[in-house]
Amino acid sequence: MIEFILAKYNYWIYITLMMIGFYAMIAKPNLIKKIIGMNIFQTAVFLFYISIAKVKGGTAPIEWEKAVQYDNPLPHVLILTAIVVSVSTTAVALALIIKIYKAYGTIEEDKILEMNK
Amino acid sequence: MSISQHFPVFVILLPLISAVLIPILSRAKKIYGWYISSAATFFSFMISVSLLRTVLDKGEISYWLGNWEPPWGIEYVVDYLSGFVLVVISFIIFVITLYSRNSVDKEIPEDKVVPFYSIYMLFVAGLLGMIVTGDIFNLYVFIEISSLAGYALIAVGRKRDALIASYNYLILGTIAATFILLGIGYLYMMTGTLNMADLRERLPALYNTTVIRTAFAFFSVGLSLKIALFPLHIWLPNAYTHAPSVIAALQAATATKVGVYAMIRIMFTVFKPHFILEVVPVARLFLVLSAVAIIAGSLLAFGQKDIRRVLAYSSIGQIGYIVMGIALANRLSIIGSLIHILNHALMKGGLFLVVGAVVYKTGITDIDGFKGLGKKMPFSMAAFTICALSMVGIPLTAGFVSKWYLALGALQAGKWIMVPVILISSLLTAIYFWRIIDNIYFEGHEVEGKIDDAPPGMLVPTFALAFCCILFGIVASIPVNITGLAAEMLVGG
Amino acid sequence: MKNNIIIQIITRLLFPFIQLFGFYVIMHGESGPGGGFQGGVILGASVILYVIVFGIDEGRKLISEKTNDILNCTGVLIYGGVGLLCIIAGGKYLEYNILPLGSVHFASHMGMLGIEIGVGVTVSAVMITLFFETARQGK
Amino acid sequence: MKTTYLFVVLITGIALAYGTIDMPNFGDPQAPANHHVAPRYIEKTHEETGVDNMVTSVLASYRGYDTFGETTVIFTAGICVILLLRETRDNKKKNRRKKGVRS
Repeated sequence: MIEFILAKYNYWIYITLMMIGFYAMIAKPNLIKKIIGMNIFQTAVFLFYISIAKVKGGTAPIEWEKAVQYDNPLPHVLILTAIVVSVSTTAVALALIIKIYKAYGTIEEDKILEMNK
Repeated sequence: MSISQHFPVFVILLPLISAVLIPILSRAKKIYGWYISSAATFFSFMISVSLLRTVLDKGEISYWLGNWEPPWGIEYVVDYLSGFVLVVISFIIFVITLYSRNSVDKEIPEDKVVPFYSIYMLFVAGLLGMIVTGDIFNLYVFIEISSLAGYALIAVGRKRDALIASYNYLILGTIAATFILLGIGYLYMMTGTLNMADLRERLPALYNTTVIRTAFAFFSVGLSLKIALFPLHIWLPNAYTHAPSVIAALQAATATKVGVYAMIRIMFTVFKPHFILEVVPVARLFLVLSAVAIIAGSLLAFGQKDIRRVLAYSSIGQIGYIVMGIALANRLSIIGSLIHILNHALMKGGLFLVVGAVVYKTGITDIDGFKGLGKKMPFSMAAFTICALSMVGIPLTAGFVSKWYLALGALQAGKWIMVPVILISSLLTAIYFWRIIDNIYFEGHEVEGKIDDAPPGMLVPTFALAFCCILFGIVASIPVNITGLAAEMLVGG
Repeated sequence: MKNNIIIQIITRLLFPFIQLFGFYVIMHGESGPGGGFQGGVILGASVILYVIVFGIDEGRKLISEKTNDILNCTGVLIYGGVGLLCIIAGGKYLEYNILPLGSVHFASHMGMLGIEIGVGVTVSAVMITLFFETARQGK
Repeated sequence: MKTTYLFVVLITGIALAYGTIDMPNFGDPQAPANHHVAPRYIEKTHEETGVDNMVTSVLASYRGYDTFGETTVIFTAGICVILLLRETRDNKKKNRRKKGVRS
């Protein structure tokens, strides 16, 4: 049991991070905090992808005469794309929040919902 | 070496490159944005038709980007399924783009027209990319392009509620996309590949591992959020209500349909029907959810006063129909689902376009405000009535064909309980549309002032959609034949 | 920070070096860590630093709104253009090897460099756009 | 309401933990992810694309189209922010006038 947990410790960390982010994303009433949660949530997935890529004893996947083994380059590439997507989403979300703040004067979700009634 | 071999990639490149050119070229004149968009969507549609014809003549097309053979490189696949959906979606997009000129003039502030069209084209490129791709990570990238563009397009609605609707959509959309990304990671981890066809071959040996089951669960939840399947639909009504009319039509007619297409791809191409029917019987769960969605969507549409909200809730019900066909997973029900993708895109697109025309002329969106419009805007209202009849599923309209095939599929699968569900929901649909049509034709003249019908730039596209609703009701054999081939490919004989 | 002479001078000194480093990272992507995205962000950061120190109006003199908008699009156009060149040269989309530039490896090198530059231009321009558009809201 | 959210998050966590059971161990060289597609990227990068950095070769060449999509995403974000936040001078004047009326 202990071995099972230790052998996969990266995955446990990513699951914890993901739950934290997910909770903040859906439960926090503050719009900015939701975005912070979103970033944690997405970063957790990045950690997962990078964990797939790791090979014991491997070095960064750049050709090097002393290298015995390389890490898997493909997840790195995928996650570069996903990071860019995450940055873009955050940018659009923050722009929306600025507009919301200008229109409503607050960024607390419950107050905004009251105003909309 | 003819140019036609590059068509699969040109379908996406046309809108994408025009999205980039619009901010540069329309500095001189705002209207260039619309010209470029119309031209690009028109050629995209033409190329799609030509692709579908090639597929029907010669079979599946596979295009290797960068000439790296799959699974190492990215592959574009046009087969019966994607060819059909591609033609449907690019046609609707072309029609809506034609329509957009007047509506955008009215509803979008003048200084935002240029970036609006640019994002509009990016949205289109994202949707078309999702259809053609045969690589599961590429699918994610295009999902993100279309959804990012979608958030911004909804947020330009006139009222401030549009902002908060868009924000909520962004949060839920990001959860959905991240779940899909996670599912992709799980599949990659166990198989070492990202190509859909390759995954199909390598997965069956792994069906019993917990990793693959979790991956499937995350795909299901993520895609259900994207298509607004019933308990996960909360973002949809507000988004459709507060978005500009053109965008509401575009989102309702195309975005959810492409989401459903992605779902079909995951369930029947990446996984095999055997997986959802026997290994992990999620098909049953989806069947229940779809039945609930069909009934609940129709019931919720009842209580609404805003016409756009009625249409939004009715969309939730219609998504239920499509998912029902997927969950039954036999040849007839898949035909029903695919034809319903076509029909619902036509009908809902048409209805939202009429609403856009009413907003353009009067600014009214309340159902009560429709009183007496039948005399003031006779052509628009005629189109509305045709589309509404098709929604109900009156014989000789397109809506009847898909419901017929869905019912046949349900009987074939032995799930006869779904037949009354379809009938009850049709009845409910008839009742809530009757309320509106009654207002339009038989109530007094409440609208004051001189209102004439919408300009031809809006009427012609609306009628094109309404005409197709009738056309495909009478000449149903064309879509039935094509989707029949697609269904055979997906679930076999 | 408009009146702080030390920060102003240091920024002026650092500004070209940060940009040089940005270009280096873009060009160096083929043989070491780096690439278009990372280098583009560094380039964008140099302008953002400049604007933070000298103010938005000075920053607009450095890079006007019009140039910025056009640069946004240029990057994607370069990328798409390289792909189309490959089609014109008779290959598939983004098949660099086919480009008529002598050896296959050299063509592939140039193709990748082209798209890295495209990515870098778009990323840096978008970073600057994001900063300007949000910074202006405070006014 | 908070308990509902907590419940949803816990369900997600349990699903993820369930999925972890059959996963290959962290850093396992025998993991399937390292065997089907990846070896070609590692072994043939130099020969086929002429660059040393495998991440770059996969990013720009083998999966170059994804990167095109990535560039488009960032471009989309830029245009989205312009669409949402940019106000021309005329609009600003109007806004100021409105504010003036209110005060």
